[in-house]
Amino acid sequence: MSRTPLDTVEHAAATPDVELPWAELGLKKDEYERVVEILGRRPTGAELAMYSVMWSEHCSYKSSKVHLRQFGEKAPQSDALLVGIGENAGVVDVGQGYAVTFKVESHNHPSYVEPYQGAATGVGGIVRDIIAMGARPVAVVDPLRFGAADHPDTKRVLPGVVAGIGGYGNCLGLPNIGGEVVFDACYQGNPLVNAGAIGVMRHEDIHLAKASGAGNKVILYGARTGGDGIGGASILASETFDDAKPSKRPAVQVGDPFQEKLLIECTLEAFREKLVVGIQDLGAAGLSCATSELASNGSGGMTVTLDDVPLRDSTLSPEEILMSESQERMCAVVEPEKVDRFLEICEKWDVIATVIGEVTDGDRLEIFWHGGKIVDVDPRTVAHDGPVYERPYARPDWQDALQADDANKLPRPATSDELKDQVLKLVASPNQASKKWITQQYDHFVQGNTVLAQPEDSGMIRVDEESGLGVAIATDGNGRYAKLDPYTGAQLALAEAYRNVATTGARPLAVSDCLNFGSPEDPAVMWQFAEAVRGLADGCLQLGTPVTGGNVSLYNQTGEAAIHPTPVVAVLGVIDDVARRTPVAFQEEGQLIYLLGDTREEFGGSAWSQVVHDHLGGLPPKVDLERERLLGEILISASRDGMIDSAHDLSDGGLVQAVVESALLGGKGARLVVPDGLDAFTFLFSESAGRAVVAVPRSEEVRFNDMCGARGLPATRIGVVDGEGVEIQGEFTLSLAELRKAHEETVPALLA
Amino acid sequence: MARVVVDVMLKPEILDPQGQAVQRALPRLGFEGISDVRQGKRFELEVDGPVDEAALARIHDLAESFLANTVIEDFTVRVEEAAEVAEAAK
Amino acid sequence: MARVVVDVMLKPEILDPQGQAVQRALPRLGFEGISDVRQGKRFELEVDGPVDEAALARIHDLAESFLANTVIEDFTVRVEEAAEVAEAAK
Amino acid sequence: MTARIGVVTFPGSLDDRDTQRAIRLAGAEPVALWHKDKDLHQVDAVVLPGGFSYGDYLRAGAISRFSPVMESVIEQAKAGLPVLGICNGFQVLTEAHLLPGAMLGNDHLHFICRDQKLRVENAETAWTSDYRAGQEIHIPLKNMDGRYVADEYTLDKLEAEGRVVFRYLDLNPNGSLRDIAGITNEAGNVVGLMPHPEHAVEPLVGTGRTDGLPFFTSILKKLVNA
Ligand SMILES: Nc1ncnc2c1ncn2[C@@H]1O[C@H](COP(=O)(O)OP(=O)(O)O)[C@@H](O)[C@H]1O
Ligand SMILES: [Mg+2]
Repeated sequence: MSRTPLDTVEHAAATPDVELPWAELGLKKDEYERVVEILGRRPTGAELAMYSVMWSEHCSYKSSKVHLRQFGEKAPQSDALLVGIGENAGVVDVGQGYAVTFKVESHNHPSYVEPYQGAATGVGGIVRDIIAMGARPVAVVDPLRFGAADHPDTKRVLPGVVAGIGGYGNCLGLPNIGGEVVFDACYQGNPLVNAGAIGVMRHEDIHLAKASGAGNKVILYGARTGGDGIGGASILASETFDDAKPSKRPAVQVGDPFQEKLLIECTLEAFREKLVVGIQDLGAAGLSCATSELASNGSGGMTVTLDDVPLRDSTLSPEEILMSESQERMCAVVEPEKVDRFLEICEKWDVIATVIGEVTDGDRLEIFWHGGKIVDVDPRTVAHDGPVYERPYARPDWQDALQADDANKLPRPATSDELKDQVLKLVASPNQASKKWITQQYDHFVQGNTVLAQPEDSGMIRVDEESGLGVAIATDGNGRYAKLDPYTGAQLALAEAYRNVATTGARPLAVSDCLNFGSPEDPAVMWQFAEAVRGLADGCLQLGTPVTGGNVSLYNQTGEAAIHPTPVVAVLGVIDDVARRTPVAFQEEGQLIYLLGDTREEFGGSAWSQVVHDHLGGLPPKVDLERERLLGEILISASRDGMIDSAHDLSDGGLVQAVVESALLGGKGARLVVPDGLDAFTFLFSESAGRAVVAVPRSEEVRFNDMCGARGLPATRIGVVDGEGVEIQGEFTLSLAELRKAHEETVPALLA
Repeated sequence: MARVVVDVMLKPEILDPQGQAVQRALPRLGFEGISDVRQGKRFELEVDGPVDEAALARIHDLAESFLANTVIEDFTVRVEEAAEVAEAAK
Repeated sequence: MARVVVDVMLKPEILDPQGQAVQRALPRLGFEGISDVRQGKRFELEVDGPVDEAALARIHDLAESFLANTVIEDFTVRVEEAAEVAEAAK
Repeated sequence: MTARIGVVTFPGSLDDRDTQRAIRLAGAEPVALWHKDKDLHQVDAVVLPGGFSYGDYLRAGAISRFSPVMESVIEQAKAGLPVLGICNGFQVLTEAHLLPGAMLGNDHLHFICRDQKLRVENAETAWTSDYRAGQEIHIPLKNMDGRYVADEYTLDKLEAEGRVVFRYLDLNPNGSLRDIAGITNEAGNVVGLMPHPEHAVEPLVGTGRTDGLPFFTSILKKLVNA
């Protein structure tokens, strides 16, 4: 009954005229011809399966590669970078012998189709990247974007996504310490589910994805392989290649966080005993990816016997096994004499582990099935020599009109009452409202090292109990800004994440990103992408924070309508002693509130323009990265030297949003005075970058002022922590109760 | 009043971690001879009025659009006989 | 090989928020006339060998001690007829 | 001499290391116990920690309850060994029938993580003697299946015998009957609760409160003075 004859390498060489379904597998004609050229013959079905998945946009970055190179070319000199772009995740030195690895990834499309499982397996995937570097995962973050808050489909997608992220992350024992929730009609049908993870290790524990040392064994461990996510390969599995019946294989995977938890513990135990030479997680493209990457990054070749792969479904064809995206699997390279011990540890944790192959001293990746050789390739050609596209890009013709539609000219509130109403409307708007209903579905406390979690400006984790060493992370992105100007928008995302980290007292060290865009085949989208990458690379160079890795998600669009260009940036920082961290909440009545930075009339892309006028136009706020750096230094010094007791960065919603949040969190009000030279409206709603509000104990005021003065950072005393409400002198007062109701009732009312 | 039962199970090709966990525990509990366990959901709907073709068709729609996600799950709809109900209540 | 189905439902006196959530959503989805919804679990056990009295008794024990927590749940055990299996597979 | 307190690790336990840290901070010696090992290694008390043992598949605690280590825990708990079940540990204790009732999914159907206010109702158990009866404390709560249920007779009996150890205040976070957050067995040596005292032992992390430390000092005093 099996297909005869098996499509071996030999058979392929002897039957050059057999037509393969390369187009159905997503390859272009020239790509297929390139495969034939590389092999010097037609590929076998199994080889075609491997090339097609590895050369897909998702795995090969073929549209984005030419731009992403800038992250390397423009990388700032940084002593902190231990492992850069190209590995599963970047690694940074955080001192005292510790290294930290972190990365953000997308799971957008699956989360739309099956919100719970799509989001859950997104968390699972990013966590395996972290383990694969040798680190213990210590926290996750989840930047999310959904369609309009009141759209019925948002009510289907959001609760499922949140439950999935929580369901998986909570079950793994990873505290969720930050993220974003943004609503915008542009994400309708294309929600963005990005997930990030951080891991901690000692320097000497860093592991890389490479197979070296002839004779070393390749061990596949974790879940059995099933027919998950292999739509295309089923065509190859069918009786004849042209009998392309509809796939019965699911496009969505179901995650098993329990299995992943066992995988973490057993991998870490194997690391502790120094049993692992190289390691790779199985994510997109499954075994095709793991074997070709391990082999091409190492010194030798590799042979794999596919018959030895433990299966969940015995009917799977070899092509399907190679393409399967079954979750919770890892691949380790282990010296022969250590194999027994490795298998023992797996057994201890009830994890299935099987030797499936061996490192050779050749340079080929050879895969066998039922005794026949079905793959014989140079692994580099699969893993690294995918096509590279110079896709055409062009500034869209509507960009000028969009920028000319100046938000600064929108009608402003005419009276104090109107101003007050707009403040209430702002803090109650879905994007500015409290996300507690969502974030309380995540465990913040597990592992016992969470110093800061949402709704703080950055999440912070203690790394060393003795010294108090800690790391902080913040993720930010603003698709509205990026739509108005993708170059500036990307830099604003970077600036905001950088500022968020510094606001909590940590020193920003490095960057990861997740670039969410529409179709690269649209020159306008490609221009947005190119501009955003250029902006981010330039910005990272200027701030001295290298990009250590990230992820690109394209084709986020429905028909002609692309999402707003949405570069999400994660900044990682370090703090020498977490006892010095600065929280958002006002701590003590009587403390002086200072506004740091310059406030200009900048309303393009602002929350105010969206909430009050449903408007998007003009230019986003100006970026001044030198100012961001200076602001960061002041915030870090002030925290270290105990000059401030709370701090909050200013971003969407402007000053009033920040002050309301600090007041509500601390349960203490604020009395504010509009500073000279500003009108109340601009003071409250402007979104000028490079700003923060801090609360200074009276005893520290002179010292703090001197420091800001000496370094040339504008610091304006704008009020005092006091009372039961937020008062803008001469304008209005809103009680904390009123503000709390407005801020906290919106999201539950929409979703609960 | 009648009871309609909707059973929702993960498709056979989809991983069922719950069922697997149950199955793996069986030997420890001294149960042998069970080669596979799948765990799904059972919904019992109490329907006012007669359960005619039309009503069943509507419940079928409900199952398809809401009770199950047909990307990963299969479902069946059936009317529970009064006898069965009595039996189950025992 | 035969299939034995164990249905586990919360006891009637125990609050079933999942069932209630489904029921509350029905009017929004345009479904009227369903007066109550309860959600439980369905286990499908593939049994090697014949499902005789003895085998069923053992599965009954399994359900009682493990698949259900009888402090809060009731259960039923039944052999699924081949016909039913075929029907469900459609 | 200090007390040795065992902390069981089941597959899927999450707060085991945190519990060990809390025991250490209280001045006792934590001893790691493994679910496949029946031997309790002569510990003076046992904590079943929080987490998702076996993924909480089937029902929270249902599979762990049948592990080898639980055979010994059940046997020795009946003979008076102090046992504390936190969250998943509490679920294991009810599944093992060392404590009456059962735990069900939260009535709002969501996982919930919050700083929870509680009242200590019984300060005489092995694990609560460093509290005062009536004392109000804040302990982090984080779970999916935290709804305590039992029949009326059992609930009345628990109340009458003073075996409700903690009650939720201000907000019942999961629909637990009679706001019950924690209970004890008749002898007072076995205590289970949903909130996580091990996450309230250091001022710098978690919620920044230390209201959970008395759990661990209570048992230490009892064991050392015994
Ligand atoms: N999906 C989420 N998961 C975890 N934390 C979140 C999520 N969404 C928002 N948060 C947290 O809520 C707080 C407020 O979010 P946001 O307003 O986006 O912060 P900021 O403007 O400072 O970047 C932050 O602490 C953020 O980490
Ligand atoms: Mg912030």
